[in-house]
Amino acid sequence: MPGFGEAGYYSYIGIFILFGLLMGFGAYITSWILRPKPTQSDLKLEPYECGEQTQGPTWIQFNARYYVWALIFVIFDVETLFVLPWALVYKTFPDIGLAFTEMAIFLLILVVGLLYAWKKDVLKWT
Amino acid sequence: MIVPLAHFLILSLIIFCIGLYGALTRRNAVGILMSVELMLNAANINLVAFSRFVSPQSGTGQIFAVFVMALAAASVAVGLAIVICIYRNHRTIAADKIDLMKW
Amino acid sequence: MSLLELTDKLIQWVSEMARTQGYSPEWAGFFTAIAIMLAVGGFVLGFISVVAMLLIWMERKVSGHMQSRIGPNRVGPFGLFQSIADAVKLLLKEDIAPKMVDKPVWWLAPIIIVVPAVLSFLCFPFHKGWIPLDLNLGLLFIMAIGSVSVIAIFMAGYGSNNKYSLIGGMRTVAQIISYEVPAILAIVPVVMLAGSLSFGQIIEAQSFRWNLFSLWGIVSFIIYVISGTAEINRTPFDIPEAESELVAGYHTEYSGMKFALFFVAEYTNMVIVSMIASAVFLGGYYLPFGLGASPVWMLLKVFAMIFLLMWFRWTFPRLRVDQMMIFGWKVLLPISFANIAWVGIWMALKL
Amino acid sequence: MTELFNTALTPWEWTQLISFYGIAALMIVAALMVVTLRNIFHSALGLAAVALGAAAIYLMLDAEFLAFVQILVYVGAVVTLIAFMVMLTQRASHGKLVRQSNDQKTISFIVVLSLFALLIWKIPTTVWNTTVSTGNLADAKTLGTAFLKEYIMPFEVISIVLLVALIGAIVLARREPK
Repeated sequence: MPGFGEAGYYSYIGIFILFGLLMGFGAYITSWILRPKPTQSDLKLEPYECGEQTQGPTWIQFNARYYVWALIFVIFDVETLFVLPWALVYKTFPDIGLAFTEMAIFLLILVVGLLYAWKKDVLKWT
Repeated sequence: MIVPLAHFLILSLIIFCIGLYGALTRRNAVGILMSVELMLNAANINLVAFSRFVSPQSGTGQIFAVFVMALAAASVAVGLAIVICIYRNHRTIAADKIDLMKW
Repeated sequence: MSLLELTDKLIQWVSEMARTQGYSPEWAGFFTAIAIMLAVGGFVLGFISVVAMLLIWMERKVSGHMQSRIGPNRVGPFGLFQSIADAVKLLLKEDIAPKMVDKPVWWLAPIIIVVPAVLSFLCFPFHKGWIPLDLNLGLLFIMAIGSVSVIAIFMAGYGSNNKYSLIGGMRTVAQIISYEVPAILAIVPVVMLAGSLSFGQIIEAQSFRWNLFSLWGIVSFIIYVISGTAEINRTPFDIPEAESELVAGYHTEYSGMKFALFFVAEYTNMVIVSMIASAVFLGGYYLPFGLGASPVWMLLKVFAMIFLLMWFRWTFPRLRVDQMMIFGWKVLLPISFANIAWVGIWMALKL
Repeated sequence: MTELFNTALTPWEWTQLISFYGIAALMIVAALMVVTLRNIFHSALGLAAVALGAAAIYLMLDAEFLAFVQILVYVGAVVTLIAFMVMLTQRASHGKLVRQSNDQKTISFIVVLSLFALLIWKIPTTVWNTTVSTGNLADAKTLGTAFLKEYIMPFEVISIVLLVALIGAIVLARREPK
């Protein structure tokens, strides 16, 4: 890398993270300096649930369907981890037929999983 | 590369030990799975560090790290599904309460 | 002259100067490099603030005109300073932290959602060679950084200790993750053809012919725009913050500057989605058929894409949750697989 | 160790050293959060922090692809999955689990400490067979080529592993409709 050198290349990311934090904390600090700070009444600090009294604990149990979606997502996210390096070399790889067949088998096996999920109706909202 | 290889290994060792301790002692089943993830992450740091210092051009360690990541994701998916199953049947996720197989 | 060459020359010049003055040239070069990074970062931060304010004004103006209203017109010419007035108002609001919130989590969530939004601008292709840092895997970088905001949304939903927030957060995350896979798969054909994930090289590959000018390009573009709209929770995919059901989704309990940070992040993400769509499918800073290149085209394309997203908002009614899930997994995902296969076969036959 | 500080370092090397130890310290703190915190959601956030730190370490080791994929898979997917799981079982996590650790605390601590002592003694004294890098380092394209050459079999097998994991997890997690 010209200019920054090997180590400087990634320092850029660090600098930008610092800028992001600066933006967040800067906003907090300016508003902390400028905003009025009245004493808060107890009623004002109730959770906002459209004026109703809060019923029961917030941290209720959720349906397992969220978990199943996240599960399918994890599997397909991991799949992209293998597809991207393959896509990078696909054009230049000498034996393009092999490259195509390999990925076709890989994706077909995963599509079987998708079809299974489809068949078992876990992709539905019920 | 100014940081020596040994320091990467020591970092990964510390995280591995923390993960191992968590996996052995946590009662919450989800916590145990998270500790296992910590151990796998530590192993990955090791693999990548060796890849960079020993065979920087072939990248063998990186390839193994990719496979470890895929397997970690698969294992956590199945592990959590088992936890859901246990939770449904026993209404608990405390690992030491699940002792039906002991007797 | 590109940004990197300029940096290189400046660093060399400063190092030479330091050498003649008897200082360490290495440290002088180091501080110059840091100063350049800080300058670029400052520029980007300014760019983000200006664009976010402009977009808030534009959103209100566009919605106004689409509904035969005028929109904001009191503060400044054409109501242009409306966003500044809004920002001042948010800045001066008192801070309400409801009791029972999970303090550290609730407090950190707005900051964590802003950092990835700023970080994504690291790869914003302003012009040929004028990309703050043209990472080799820039596209993957932005996709990866974007997924950090999922954690921030979870934190906001969980930390608020409010059922609306929690349900809204869960729905948002479910929606984002359902559409992330099609979004990544939509750009895979582009990567296959360009052989690179860096913005510079992907745009260079389109200097004559945009990726949009082909069947697979149109399909990929449509898939990407739909998934992008879903990922930034805009109508028709605004189930997570459906006002009529969930108050405001995961940021119900936030007020003042914390809410403003969520707002800025939302508009910044809109810019990023538009930027990726323009850079990857619409040729970035290039006009088609070698008619020229300029940063103006890049910005125009980004704003055209944003206008498209705003247009969607007033054209399509909100989808139901089940329709949204079915559309993501059963329609977009198979089409993107088929698209990859089609491009693969086409390339194998051609090469 | 000592020879490290006897040589004059360039500014970028200082940056690298300082950021390495800073990130390492943050990762260790986050890892301790994962295993000790009572609130399991906070532990999940600690895991996300460890994953981000590991990504930074990968960047430092010039494994760009791995770093970004780490964020995509761990922070974006695995931690999300765990967070959904936390939401699903939180009635059990809140309140009922008063004790966070089981009764093997002491013995586990001794086991872990002895493993740690052994390795911390062995690692610095071992001579590692390191090479100085010349020429191109491995990048994403190297990985892609390797997947198509030497590692073609594991590549296909991993898809079967993913398929089995998907089907198995769906079977386990899904409640049979009555």
